[in-house]
Amino acid sequence: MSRKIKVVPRYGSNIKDKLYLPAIYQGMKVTFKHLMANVADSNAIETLEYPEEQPSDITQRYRGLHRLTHREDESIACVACFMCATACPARCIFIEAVEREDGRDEKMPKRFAIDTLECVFCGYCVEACPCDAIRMDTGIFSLIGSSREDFVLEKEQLLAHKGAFGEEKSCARK
Amino acid sequence: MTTGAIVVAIISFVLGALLALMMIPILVWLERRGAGLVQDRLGPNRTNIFGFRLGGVVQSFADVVKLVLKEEYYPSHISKHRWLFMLVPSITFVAALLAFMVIPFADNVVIGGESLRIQPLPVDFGVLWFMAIGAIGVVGIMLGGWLSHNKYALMGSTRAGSMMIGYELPLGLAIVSFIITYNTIDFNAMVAWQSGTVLGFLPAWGILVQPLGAIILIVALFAETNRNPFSVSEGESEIVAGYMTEYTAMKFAIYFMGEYVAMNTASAVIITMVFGGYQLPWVGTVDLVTHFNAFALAIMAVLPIGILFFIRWMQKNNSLRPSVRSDGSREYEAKVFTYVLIAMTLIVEAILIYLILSPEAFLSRTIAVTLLQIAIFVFKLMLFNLFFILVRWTLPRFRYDQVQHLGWYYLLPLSLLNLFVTAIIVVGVG
Amino acid sequence: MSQIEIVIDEKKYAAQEGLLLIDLLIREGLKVPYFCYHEALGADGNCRMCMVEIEGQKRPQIACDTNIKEGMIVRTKGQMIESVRRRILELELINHPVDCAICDQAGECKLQDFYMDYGLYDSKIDQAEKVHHKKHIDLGSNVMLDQERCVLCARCTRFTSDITKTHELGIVGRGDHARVTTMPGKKLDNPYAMNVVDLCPVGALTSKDFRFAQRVWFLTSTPSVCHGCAKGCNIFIDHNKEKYKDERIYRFRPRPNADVNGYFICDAGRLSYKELQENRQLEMLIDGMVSKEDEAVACYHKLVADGGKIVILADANLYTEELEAIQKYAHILGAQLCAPLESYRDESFGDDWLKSSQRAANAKGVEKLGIAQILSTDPVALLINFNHPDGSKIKAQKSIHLQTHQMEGKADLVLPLAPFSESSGTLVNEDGIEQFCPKAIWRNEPLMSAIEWIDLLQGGER
Amino acid sequence: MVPEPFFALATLLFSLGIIGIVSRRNLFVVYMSIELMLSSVNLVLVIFSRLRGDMDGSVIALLLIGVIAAEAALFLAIIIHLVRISRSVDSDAFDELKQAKESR
Amino acid sequence: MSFVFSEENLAKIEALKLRYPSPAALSLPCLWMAQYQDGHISLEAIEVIGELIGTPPMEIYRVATFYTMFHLEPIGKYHFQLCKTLSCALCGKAEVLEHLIQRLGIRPGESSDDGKFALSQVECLGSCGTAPVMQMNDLYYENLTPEKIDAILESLEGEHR
Amino acid sequence: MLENSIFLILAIFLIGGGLTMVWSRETIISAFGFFVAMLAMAGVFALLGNSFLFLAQIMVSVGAVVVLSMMVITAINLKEENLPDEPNKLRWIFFTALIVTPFSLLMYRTLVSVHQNFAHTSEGYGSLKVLGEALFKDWVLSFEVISVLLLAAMVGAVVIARKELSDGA
Amino acid sequence: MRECRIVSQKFDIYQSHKLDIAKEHGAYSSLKDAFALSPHEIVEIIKLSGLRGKGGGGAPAGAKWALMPQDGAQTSYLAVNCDESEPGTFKDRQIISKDPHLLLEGIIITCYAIRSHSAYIYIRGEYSQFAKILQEAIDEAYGAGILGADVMGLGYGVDVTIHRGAGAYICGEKSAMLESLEGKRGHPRLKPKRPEPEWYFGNPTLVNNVETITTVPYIIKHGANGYRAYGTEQSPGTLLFAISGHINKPGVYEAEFGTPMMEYINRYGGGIRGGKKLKAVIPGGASTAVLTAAEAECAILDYEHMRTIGSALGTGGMIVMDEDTDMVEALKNLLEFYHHESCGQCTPCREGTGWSDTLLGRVLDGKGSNEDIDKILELAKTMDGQTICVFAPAVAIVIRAFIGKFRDEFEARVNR
Repeated sequence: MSRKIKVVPRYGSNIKDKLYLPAIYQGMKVTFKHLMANVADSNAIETLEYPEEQPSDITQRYRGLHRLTHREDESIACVACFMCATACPARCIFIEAVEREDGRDEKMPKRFAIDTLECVFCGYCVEACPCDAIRMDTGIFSLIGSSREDFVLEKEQLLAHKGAFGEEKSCARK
Repeated sequence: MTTGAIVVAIISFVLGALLALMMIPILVWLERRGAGLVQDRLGPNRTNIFGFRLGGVVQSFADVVKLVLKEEYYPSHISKHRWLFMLVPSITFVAALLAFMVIPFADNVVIGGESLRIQPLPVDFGVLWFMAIGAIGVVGIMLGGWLSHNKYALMGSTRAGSMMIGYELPLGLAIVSFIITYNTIDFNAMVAWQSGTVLGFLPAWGILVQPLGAIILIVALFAETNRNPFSVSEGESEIVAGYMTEYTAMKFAIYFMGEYVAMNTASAVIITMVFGGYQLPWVGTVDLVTHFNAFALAIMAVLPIGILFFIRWMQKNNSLRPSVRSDGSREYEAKVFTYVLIAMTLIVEAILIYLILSPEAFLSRTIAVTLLQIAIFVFKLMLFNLFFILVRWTLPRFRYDQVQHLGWYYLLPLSLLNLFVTAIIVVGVG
Repeated sequence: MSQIEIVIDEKKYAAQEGLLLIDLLIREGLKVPYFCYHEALGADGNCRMCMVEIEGQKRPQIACDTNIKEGMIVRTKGQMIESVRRRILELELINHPVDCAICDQAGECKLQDFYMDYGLYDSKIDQAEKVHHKKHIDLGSNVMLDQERCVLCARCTRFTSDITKTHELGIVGRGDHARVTTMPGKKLDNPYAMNVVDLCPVGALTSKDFRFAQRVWFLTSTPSVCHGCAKGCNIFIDHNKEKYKDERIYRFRPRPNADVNGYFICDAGRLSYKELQENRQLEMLIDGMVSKEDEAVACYHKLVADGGKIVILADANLYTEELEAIQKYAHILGAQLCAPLESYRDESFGDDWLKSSQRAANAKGVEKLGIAQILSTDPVALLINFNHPDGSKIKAQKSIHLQTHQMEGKADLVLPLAPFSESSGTLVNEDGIEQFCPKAIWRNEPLMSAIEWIDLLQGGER
Repeated sequence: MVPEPFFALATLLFSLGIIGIVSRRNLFVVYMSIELMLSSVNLVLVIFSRLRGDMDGSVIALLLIGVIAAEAALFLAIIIHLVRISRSVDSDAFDELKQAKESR
Repeated sequence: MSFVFSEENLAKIEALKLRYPSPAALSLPCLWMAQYQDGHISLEAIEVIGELIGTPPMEIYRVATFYTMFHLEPIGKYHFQLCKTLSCALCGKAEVLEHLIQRLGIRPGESSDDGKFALSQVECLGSCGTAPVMQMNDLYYENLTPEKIDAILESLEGEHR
Repeated sequence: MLENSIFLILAIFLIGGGLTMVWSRETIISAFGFFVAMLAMAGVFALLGNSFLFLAQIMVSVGAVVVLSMMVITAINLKEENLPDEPNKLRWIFFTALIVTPFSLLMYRTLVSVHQNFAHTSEGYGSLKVLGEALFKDWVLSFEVISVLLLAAMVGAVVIARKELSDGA
Repeated sequence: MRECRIVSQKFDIYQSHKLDIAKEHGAYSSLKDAFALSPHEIVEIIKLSGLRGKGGGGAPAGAKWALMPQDGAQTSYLAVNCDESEPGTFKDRQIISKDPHLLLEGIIITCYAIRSHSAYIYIRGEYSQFAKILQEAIDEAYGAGILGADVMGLGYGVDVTIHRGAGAYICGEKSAMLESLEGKRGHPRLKPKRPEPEWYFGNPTLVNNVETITTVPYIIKHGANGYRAYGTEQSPGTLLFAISGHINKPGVYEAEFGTPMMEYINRYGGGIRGGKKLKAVIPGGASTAVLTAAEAECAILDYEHMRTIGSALGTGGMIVMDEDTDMVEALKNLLEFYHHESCGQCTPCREGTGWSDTLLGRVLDGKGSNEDIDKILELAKTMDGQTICVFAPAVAIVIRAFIGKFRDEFEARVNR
């Protein structure tokens, strides 16, 4: 590891650095270079023409829209432990727990809703989940709705989301 | 006063108001588009009216509509002096606007033996006016920051105040040295002084005559307008948005516009004082008028070529990438603009031909020269505004202590030195 | 017993000779882990967690079985003692299912706390190797049992055998197959049964009523006094305000107070928070129609201006301060004030421990203030009833009801009254002990207490 | 030009300044009142300069503006110093040289 | 089905009550009697015992579950309890166990379908000198060999017949 | 006519600003009143045809004095609770006004009589050039004295307001 | 090594449990001598004799007796511990089945000495057929007026009651036994901080092993010095040593303290079965540390010496293991025993026995690792000295001895 440390020289000790002007000149040069090149041919800019062009390079670590995972038997993996709601800095996860009747566990969420308008997509909920029940690997980065209520994703919607990178089933609890 | 004088006064006033106010949306657009292009992005380019995007300028108008229609919102803790809270942004705005009003856009026109100033406020103490009125702007910022009852706003206003005090001195001293050099406090006379040459071949622009003074002037004006790299009074990274933190909607917009007007004013002052104002280098107003035909021919030759290049550039760039499916509106817009540009070029050519062919039309020529000078002024203004913008997207923001350090430790002594040297030279040379 | 000095962790402490060391440690706030010890139940010595080092003793000793002696030098910290605690804790968790995620105790669980304090080792056992018992057994009386989570501290069984003497719970089996249970076919059935939930240091016994309702770390505890009867048991109101919602009470917990209730409360009192939140009167009603505050005040003034004999009924559950205010108010109006206590008596409710047959929380306060207790039967012109349950028994031409909950019967003006959890004041319990209850619940749209209503109705500002 | 309204205005401003100095205890207000009085004097000077038609009055006014600036610098420095001492801008708070009363 | 102590046992209990400072001490003797009377200890028996000696039934139940020799469920008539502790294990318990399993057709811890036999492995029977050893109900069979097992089973079957 | 109305407006602003300044409890509002008054005063100078004084007034009184005061107010962060407690402010103002009124009348009379008693002599008022000449010819000593005064004030201000190094600043 | 028959004098006599036959051989002959002495004197004699408790601990019996209140203000009791469940030990069974009257004689003297009128014999549940023999002997004694309100007309009443346990090893622990005797679960009690008698329903109670009590008549008859004639200075007298396992003649043989172990094994036990080599000996019931063959060679059977070699004499029940024995399985067998028998009251024992069993099971199944072995040792550390009774420390001793002395075998299991 030690070899990877890059020592950055300290600037600002000699007169040239103190004058700032050469540095400003260099900076302006870069600025102008980009400006001129882009003015000359704005289509060469690699910015995505977003609605027409869709991003194709979303990685597994990209924090997209949330989803709730399933167990092997297609039942919900979440046990309503509230860890995500506790970890959530935006307090946008709303859970109501209820007794689980199928004998796989004791507890499950009756309601599990995420207010995506409040969500800051920090991924703490994913980190906090002891059951691997919530993930942000859907690759969905835009959510459109016509009212505030549309952005509150309920349990059924979250369960319906598919992971964008395979590995559908939750592995933590059987 | 003659009718001509009144007409000229009204026209120049309207022109000043237009230049100051219409520049705001354009500058906002320029800022965003410029930032985008500098940063390899596109910037605003989608908003349109019937498919006309004007390269994204329409976005600015949409912004204006948005800001005007936004809900007037007051933080609940601002209960006592709400009227003042609402009022103070306009102090900043009006001060900047008034300061702009003494800038000459063209040389005096002589109509009916009367020399008329093409200056919204036809006064002969433009520099002093600018200094006096320009200093008022900060009062609005400080009051606004205080009345916000917010620690960030307070810090922002304190910073604005102390920075204004810190940079007003070098600015004043630099201006004084220019006053000594030009021997006048009239902007118009200053521009006239700069139409000559120094050392025989260089245009006698302030930047060449008084390079140190010019740099101090430019730096101090950057600081006065709170533009990057001196934007410590709103420094988002430390104090949220400084004095504007609690301002919303139109109240915010007035501050915002005030900033752009101030920038525009600063650009105009810099141009007028050190970049020859509305003058073309080497070519004085008299030269223009006397050798009008030659210039007209030159313009007639250059303009179509320039327009042709522009049209080609526009057609190329006013389109989406081939990989993206387009609805054709951009191509349509380019086509329309092509026709408009060609038509305009033709009109200009026709007018020039008429002017060349009718030797008696002295007045028309004078007006044409004035228009040319206005065009040159606007062109320079835009260039300098662009410079302001590019500086913002190039340089990082100074730390607050660095700003103060620069002002007091470097600029003030340097400006004093400059004043001293200037005085010696002026007195010595005569 | 004489006062002596002992040294704990190189600091001197004064204590009575013969006091249990663990009592001293708890009193002085020194960190000592324990499961089986409880102030109300005494030492059992089975959890072996409260190990301390005592100078002169070769091995660490349990603090709950050590009496303080003069000159004792005790250490509760240090590597040795912490390693002992850690190793024993590891054993406590060997057969524990570690299902904190679904355990209601999580957050107030001793196992979790001690794991964070002393444990922090990696688990070396997997679920398959653990001894499995039954999970979620309904013990009755709102108590759920999970035998796997149990650490066999025997607090619950000692509670039923020593305190309630009902002997429902017991540890059966031997070795690591030992487990808490009731007799087959029998249920936990006594009016104090839910105290075992508080007693249980882990998640083995949980309340069915509170089950999965809320995680405890979201709850805020406010000290208060139970209004179930005149006993005045000290409680904690555990409440939480969820985002966008009104604040809600999730449970009552007993608050130790040696003078009143010791460590426990009865189940009826514990569950009384439900009634507190149901059927609430939240709107102002004029002739049954929802109305605004200024209309209600105007209506009040009209009703009072009509004249005639006014009777004010005051609820004996109101705080003393409120009763005083009502007394003054009655004096100003020239009205007859009464607060019949007989209406609250319920002989079937009381017992000789923590339940009193007088079910009005501030009955003693009413007596102290000298408020008349006779229910007038003469017809009157106007009745102003401050939440008294027998308001409808008075024959009145017009009536104003200030009530916390929706009631039967018609009234010309109904004003919502803040219940005890939403206002603050003093209660006098049946033994004459005055106890202050702070305001616990802050609604989004606060209701007014009797004092505030009286202020407003007399022309004050809200 | 009719000078009386100007005189009245100057007098009024001067009086206002006196009122401010006497009746207020806020050091800032006191200071600004002083400035106001100086300005009103300026006004009178300018009026007379105008009436006389020469620039002497104006020059004095100009010099007076310089005095105002000097005064501002000093006064504000003193205020800063006082505030730093006692965290107050109450002129009554700075009575340390006053003969002490028994109760103090 | 309710449980009643036989007259004889009741008399015994009354006699024993005199011997102990408190009747509570009688829980073990009473449980033994109940087990001998019924073959196992039913919950009713526990209730009856509790009433008899003035102890809460729960306490009796706890006692009954603590001691391994009390059977709360019905168990085979002939209960083979093979010692599995060290001495017996050293002296050939495994062989005997194999043989028993084979002969009875049940695993340790099970009862045969006809309710006649039950087999279990128990911890030290305190007869290590004569290992391997087995207890059949109250009787000890010592120095076991597969042949001896055969003999025992035959005699039992004969008795049964 | 136009001049009169302008004078009226300016006078209203002047008096209003002054009153606000004297009246307001909050220092920053006082400062705002002062700002308005100073601007209006500059306007009056302009009305009197003295353009340089107009600019100098704005530059110094507004650009320097007002800004500096506000700067100090914000820098020491003067809060509501630091303001002096003035329970009898209105009474004080009223009584002072009562006392000052005769003096003001006297002053006004004096000014008017002085005005009537001296002669209107030379012309050449108003232009910057004349002002400059007067300043640097007749009044050059005063000018220099004032500049020395300014310098002294500057040094003094720095000395007074400087934080002691031992304060740990 | 001489023949000594203090307790086992009548063992070889046919039907010695019958009263008349016992009487023929001198049963109850010491009673008169005893009742001639004052209780205090008897206690002094026992103290002098240096009689040590023979239930495994080896504590001086006299000191324990002396703790009993002598003023007679409180009812006191005698509890005879016959809950003989220690693997490898089967001596009490011999006494109650072959010479119950000697036990009863001892009980009467002891009761007299501690001023008790009631004695309980807590006998383990499995010994029902021996309990029956004992009961018959008691009935006979009652019939003959030896027990009851007036013992042999000597003016002192003693009642003896048999109390059957029901299969709980822990009830051999004296406080657990008393709990069981009180009709509760056999949970050991918290130990008092200073020496005091045990309490039975709040009454002072003497708890002694069967063999200890049985020795008493001999001491009364022959005096303290008569008893001290046997054994060593520190450990006077004899002990019923039991021997089992891979031995030719397993059984119970009385020998005096100080006998070399190998001599005992070879002479009484008849040597290792099948002529194999000795591998290990558990010297005194399963709860003592196992000895390797080398240690056994030089081991001498008395309390002090056994302690010096890191083991204990315990109950004297030796288990002999020959060279073919798998020590891992032997330890597993013992851990299963302890796992099964832990009462489950306090944590280290309840969970520690179970988990060490589980871990060793892993090792035995070949799924274990060296870490598991270390973990078992760590568990031993946890169990040692942190519990209410000595059950868990005993497990710790066993684990440490087995793994410490035969670690290579355990590691071979892991690595196989």
